[in-house]
Amino acid sequence: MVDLSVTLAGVTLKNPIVPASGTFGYGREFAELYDLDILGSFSWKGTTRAPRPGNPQPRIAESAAGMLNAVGLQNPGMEAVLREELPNIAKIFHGPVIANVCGFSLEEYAENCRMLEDAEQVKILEVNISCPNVHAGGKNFGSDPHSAAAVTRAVRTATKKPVFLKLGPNVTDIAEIARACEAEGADGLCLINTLLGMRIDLNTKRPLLANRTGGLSGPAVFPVALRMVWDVYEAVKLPIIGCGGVDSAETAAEMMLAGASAVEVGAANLRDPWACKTIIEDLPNLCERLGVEHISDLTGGAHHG
Amino acid sequence: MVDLSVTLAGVTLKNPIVPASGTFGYGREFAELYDLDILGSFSWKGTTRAPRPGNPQPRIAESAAGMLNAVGLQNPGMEAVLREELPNIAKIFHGPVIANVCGFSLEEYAENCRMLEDAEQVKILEVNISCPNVHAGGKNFGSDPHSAAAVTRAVRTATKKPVFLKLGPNVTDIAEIARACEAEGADGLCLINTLLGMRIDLNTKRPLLANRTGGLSGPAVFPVALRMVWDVYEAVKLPIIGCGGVDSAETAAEMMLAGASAVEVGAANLRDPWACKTIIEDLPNLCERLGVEHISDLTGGAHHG
Amino acid sequence: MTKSAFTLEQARQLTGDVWELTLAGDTSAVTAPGQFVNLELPGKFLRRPISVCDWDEGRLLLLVKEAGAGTRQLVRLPAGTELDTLSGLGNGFDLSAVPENAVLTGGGIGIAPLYGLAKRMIAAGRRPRAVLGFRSKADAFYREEFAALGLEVHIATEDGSLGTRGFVTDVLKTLPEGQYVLACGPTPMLKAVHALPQLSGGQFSFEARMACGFGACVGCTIQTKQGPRRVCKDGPVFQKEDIVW
Amino acid sequence: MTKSAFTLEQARQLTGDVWELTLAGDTSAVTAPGQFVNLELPGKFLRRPISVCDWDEGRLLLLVKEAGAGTRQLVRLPAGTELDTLSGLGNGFDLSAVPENAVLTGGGIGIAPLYGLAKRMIAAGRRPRAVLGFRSKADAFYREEFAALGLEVHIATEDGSLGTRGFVTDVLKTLPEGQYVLACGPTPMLKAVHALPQLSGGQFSFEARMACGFGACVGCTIQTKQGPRRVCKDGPVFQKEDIVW
Ligand SMILES: Cc1cc2nc3c(=O)[nH]c(=O)nc-3n(C[C@H](O)[C@H](O)[C@H](O)COP(=O)(O)OP(=O)(O)OC[C@H]3O[C@@H](n4cnc5c(N)ncnc54)[C@H](O)[C@@H]3O)c2cc1C
Ligand SMILES: Cc1cc2nc3c(=O)[nH]c(=O)nc-3n(C[C@H](O)[C@H](O)[C@H](O)COP(=O)(O)OP(=O)(O)OC[C@H]3O[C@@H](n4cnc5c(N)ncnc54)[C@H](O)[C@@H]3O)c2cc1C
Ligand SMILES: Cc1cc2nc3c(=O)[nH]c(=O)nc-3n(C[C@H](O)[C@H](O)[C@H](O)COP(=O)(O)O)c2cc1C
Ligand SMILES: Cc1cc2nc3c(=O)[nH]c(=O)nc-3n(C[C@H](O)[C@H](O)[C@H](O)COP(=O)(O)O)c2cc1C
Ligand code: FES
Ligand code: FES
Repeated sequence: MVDLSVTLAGVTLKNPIVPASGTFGYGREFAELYDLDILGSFSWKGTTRAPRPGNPQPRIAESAAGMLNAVGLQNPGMEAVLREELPNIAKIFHGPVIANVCGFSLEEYAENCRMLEDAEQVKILEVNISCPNVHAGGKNFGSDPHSAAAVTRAVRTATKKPVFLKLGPNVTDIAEIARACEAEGADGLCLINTLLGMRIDLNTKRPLLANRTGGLSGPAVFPVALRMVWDVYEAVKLPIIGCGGVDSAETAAEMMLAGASAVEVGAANLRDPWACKTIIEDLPNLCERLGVEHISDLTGGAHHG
Repeated sequence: MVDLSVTLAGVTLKNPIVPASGTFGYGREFAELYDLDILGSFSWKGTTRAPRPGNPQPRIAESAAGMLNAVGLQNPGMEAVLREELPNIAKIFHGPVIANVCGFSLEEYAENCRMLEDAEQVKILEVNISCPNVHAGGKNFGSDPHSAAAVTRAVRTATKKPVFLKLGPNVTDIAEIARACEAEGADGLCLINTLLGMRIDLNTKRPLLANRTGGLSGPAVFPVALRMVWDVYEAVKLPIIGCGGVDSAETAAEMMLAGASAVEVGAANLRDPWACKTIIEDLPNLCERLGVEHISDLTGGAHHG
Repeated sequence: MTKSAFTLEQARQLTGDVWELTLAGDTSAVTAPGQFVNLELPGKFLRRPISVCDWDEGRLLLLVKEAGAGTRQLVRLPAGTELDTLSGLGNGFDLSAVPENAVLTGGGIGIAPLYGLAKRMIAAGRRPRAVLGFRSKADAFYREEFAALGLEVHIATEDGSLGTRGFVTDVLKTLPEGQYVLACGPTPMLKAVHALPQLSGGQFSFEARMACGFGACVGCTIQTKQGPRRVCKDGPVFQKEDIVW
Repeated sequence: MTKSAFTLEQARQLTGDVWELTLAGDTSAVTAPGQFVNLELPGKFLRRPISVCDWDEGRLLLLVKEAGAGTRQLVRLPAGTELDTLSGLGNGFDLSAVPENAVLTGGGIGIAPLYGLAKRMIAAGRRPRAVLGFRSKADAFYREEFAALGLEVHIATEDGSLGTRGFVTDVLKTLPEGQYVLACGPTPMLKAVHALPQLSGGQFSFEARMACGFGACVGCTIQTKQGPRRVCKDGPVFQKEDIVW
């Protein structure tokens, strides 16, 4: 029997597989498909203080081995999530929940975290400072170490729950940003968010997405995500949730070997709604092949040996 | 009859399709396969002052819709290229050649450019400041605006030929770097080089590439390249050679609509040695479908309308 | 929703760019006309949403227009190809409150779901009429199939090569007030139909670029009077009253 | 080099993970044993290099070991599948200066090119011997095929379940000095064989991860006494004297 459990900043997940924010809603759609209790956790849709309608259509484009989304953080707002989603989550999932939290100001980030303080089931706050699809006056908070540090500081004092900063790949030096978050007391990091990309519609000769740019995700980005997880693992002591292009037990294992303690699966859920279930079912055999009894032994394994 | 010709900083190419540096050697292998004179130009393998053996094996890894290379600028050195490759190129290709020039210091860049001054057939110097596979004491020159500007200045004074700086995608703000090059007198820009990525070998549990990281290219990176070409087109007035993931006449057209005056094709040549020929053959029909008589009218077309 | 393999039995070309595909497989998840399936294609990351044109216990009928690389590939797959399919997606047309003689209004490939809809309405003893729009006579398809169901069919073509010259709205405009439409077609058509003074009510089937097709990603959301709604999960069919353009 | 479609005629399983594939197509570019083909696989970006085991005017014989996702897929493709193929890649074994009784030395899947090599040497009236290494008896393949060519075959298995216990080097070590080997197999085997005092000379076929397979990318370069050399274009076969480990 392989032990699939992993621990992230004191929170134990029964296995490392976590559906990524924005690809799993608040769990409702997937609860109709399989028993969510097989999951290590899930990261809910990025939630802001106020409801957001998101970007105009079209919001989705395809690319080779990947997709672009420009959803623009559509969500019902924190109050509606507390009122309507949290009680429903308690019914469909009984493990620890990761709350993906977004904001357009330091105050909003902090307030959103405070509002979740009494939400028992929320065990980790995943603070998204890297959404490429909202133009909050230029760059997002995750694109330089100072603003990343500022958000970390703001949320760190607002909550007692473990805080994981979610970093994006559209930066020159992700390790520098990771160190800035660590210095301000982050409990962990999640990476990567989507790569900024675009497509042009040859029929209209205009950008295909109404938002012009969108976030690239899916297997296409896996090597980039893996490299960033490696770099950040070398740079900080914090637990890392690896994310980006994972679509199989094998790619999940690569992520862990690069330094991830748990692995988020995003776009793969959209192509195959049962993707996380399949990955989880494949993990024990893969661990045997890799000769590990505790999957957590994979974490960072490629750095030494 | 569609007019496929394009002009880049005063240099006219019979069509916009240019095999990208590092995927076409110095033309020898492809000259055995088809008449190179169908090409707009070609960009030869990145050449340094001294010969370089390149990185240890393995240097190649695969990923979804793409590949990683860690060749590490293997090349015979500028003297051997002048002595052995240039005369051969004159036999197999009769159009303008783009010389991809690399260096590990400002002096080396300048000297390499000077050495090419008398090479009649070399019409454009493509100064590669973004190779992710050589660890010349940390970051490469292309990763911040100041060092990019410094290289531009150094080569600008060393040659009378048009100088195109080749920029990489592993940066927070490529437009800023483009502006720095423009300010120092660059005649054009080529983008993008490869995305820094890696893979781990599950059998050895170690990084697959001996160099650990490699450069990701191929269709997987196309949306990222397209977005960067768009951003740089908005930021500077210089002609842009668009590169990254192009594998068809359609994707070449998207590149031009985003702002490229010509289009480099890289990894696609490795998968299909006749890729550039096929793309060139498909362009006239595509132009008709798009309603353009001069393909150069596509350049930047998606920015207005 | 189910996920299962459907086997391509036959692909029949109907016009220059429209094909009829017959797929065999488990159709149990299809419960209403207007629902769709989401087909995985070799080498494509996203699935392709296609309306169910008609179905029985073991077969799906799809009408597919070549619109790009994926549909071009789909209609040319060899018979016997297995297609990984999400089936029974979306809410179809709601027939509970539809008047006796509703007007099925379709433009181009949008007529696909109206065929199965007409068949079921007629089987239930209702008397729908149909107004179908095409670019030209050469682009028209499924005329005999609709006629064979025994309902009144009006055709409009943009160039007048068949039926009324103009758009479906040019036919609908000639009808008295108080019409109820069940519409599917390109957005400009839906919008023009929606704006007709003749309409007392109706249901409109929308298209949107989709990532998942089952409600998870909110990629397909449109704004409605009820707030943001997912075309794939809350639609693709929306009530006239709820639609915002 | 040519690029053309080869049709998979048959895939025959030889051991738990080794298969023999027969492909039909234009083999005109294959001119020497030890050359290889580069196969495009559905959904994979890079082609897969596979040695030509044997060939005639219209057919290629390949031996393929399941080593990962691509080869797993390849050996299970249905008969009739067309494979886009770059054929006639690399320089094979150079038979001009090979002594009469050279020792063909192969480890595991590395024996593939040695079969066609043996066949041609024998047809040319030479008398090669073969030393073939496998992990165990269950992993051994092509014993009858080699035997049927009428040459002396020594087998070594790591567990001793067939032939000599140990590696091919354990067999070669028992030979007198002055041997000339034609070798193909995993790098550690090549290295061990290369180091044997028995060797007067030899040719060694190398493997490397390849992007193009035809010399364009220098992805497969190894360092030799002649300087950097591309395994795909300047090899895969290298002369003993030139090899640097
Ligand atoms: C609910 C629904 C029902 C549909 N029913 C049918 C039908 O019965 N018959 C039919 O022929 N077509 C139908 N379509 C449209 C069909 O999905 C697209 O034509 C098809 O996805 C285009 O794919 P492609 O690869 O050929 O084009 P590409 O342009 O290469 O596709 C690129 C991406 O854009 C998406 N896309 C492109 N055009 C559309 C579009 N019009 N709508 C949605 N996504 C698009 C593709 O799915 C893909 O993700 C329907 C669409 C929806 C949303
Ligand atoms: C000149 C040459 C001749 C060969 N001849 C044969 C043969 O006759 N029979 C046979 O079974 N195998 C042969 N191989 C090895 C074969 O190419 C690999 O086993 C195969 O590419 C693995 O692909 P995969 O998708 O199964 O593995 P994966 O590990 O999923 O492949 C991932 C990537 O790594 C490459 N790769 C992985 N292992 C190797 C390897 N050992 N050598 C080269 N590239 C590798 C793949 O080509 C692909 O690009 C040969 C290799 C070379 C270079
Ligand atoms: C449709 C969609 C919506 C997303 N929304 C969010 C979000 O709200 N918050 C967030 O932090 N990340 C969001 N992401 C990013 C994913 O969580 C993940 O970081 C990214 O997609 C890379 O993983 P993947 O390649 O497995 O998809 C979204 C991704 C997709 C595809
Ligand atoms: C094997 C290989 C070698 C490369 N060598 C160079 C090089 O020497 N100089 C350079 O500027 N770019 C080099 N590149 C980058 C390409 O020129 C190109 O910028 C990149 O691959 C993106 O284009 P693509 O996606 O079409 O391959 C190399 C790429 C590959 C795949
Ligand atoms: S396509 Fe994902 S919610 Fe509709
Ligand atoms: S694989 Fe490209 S040169 Fe050998």
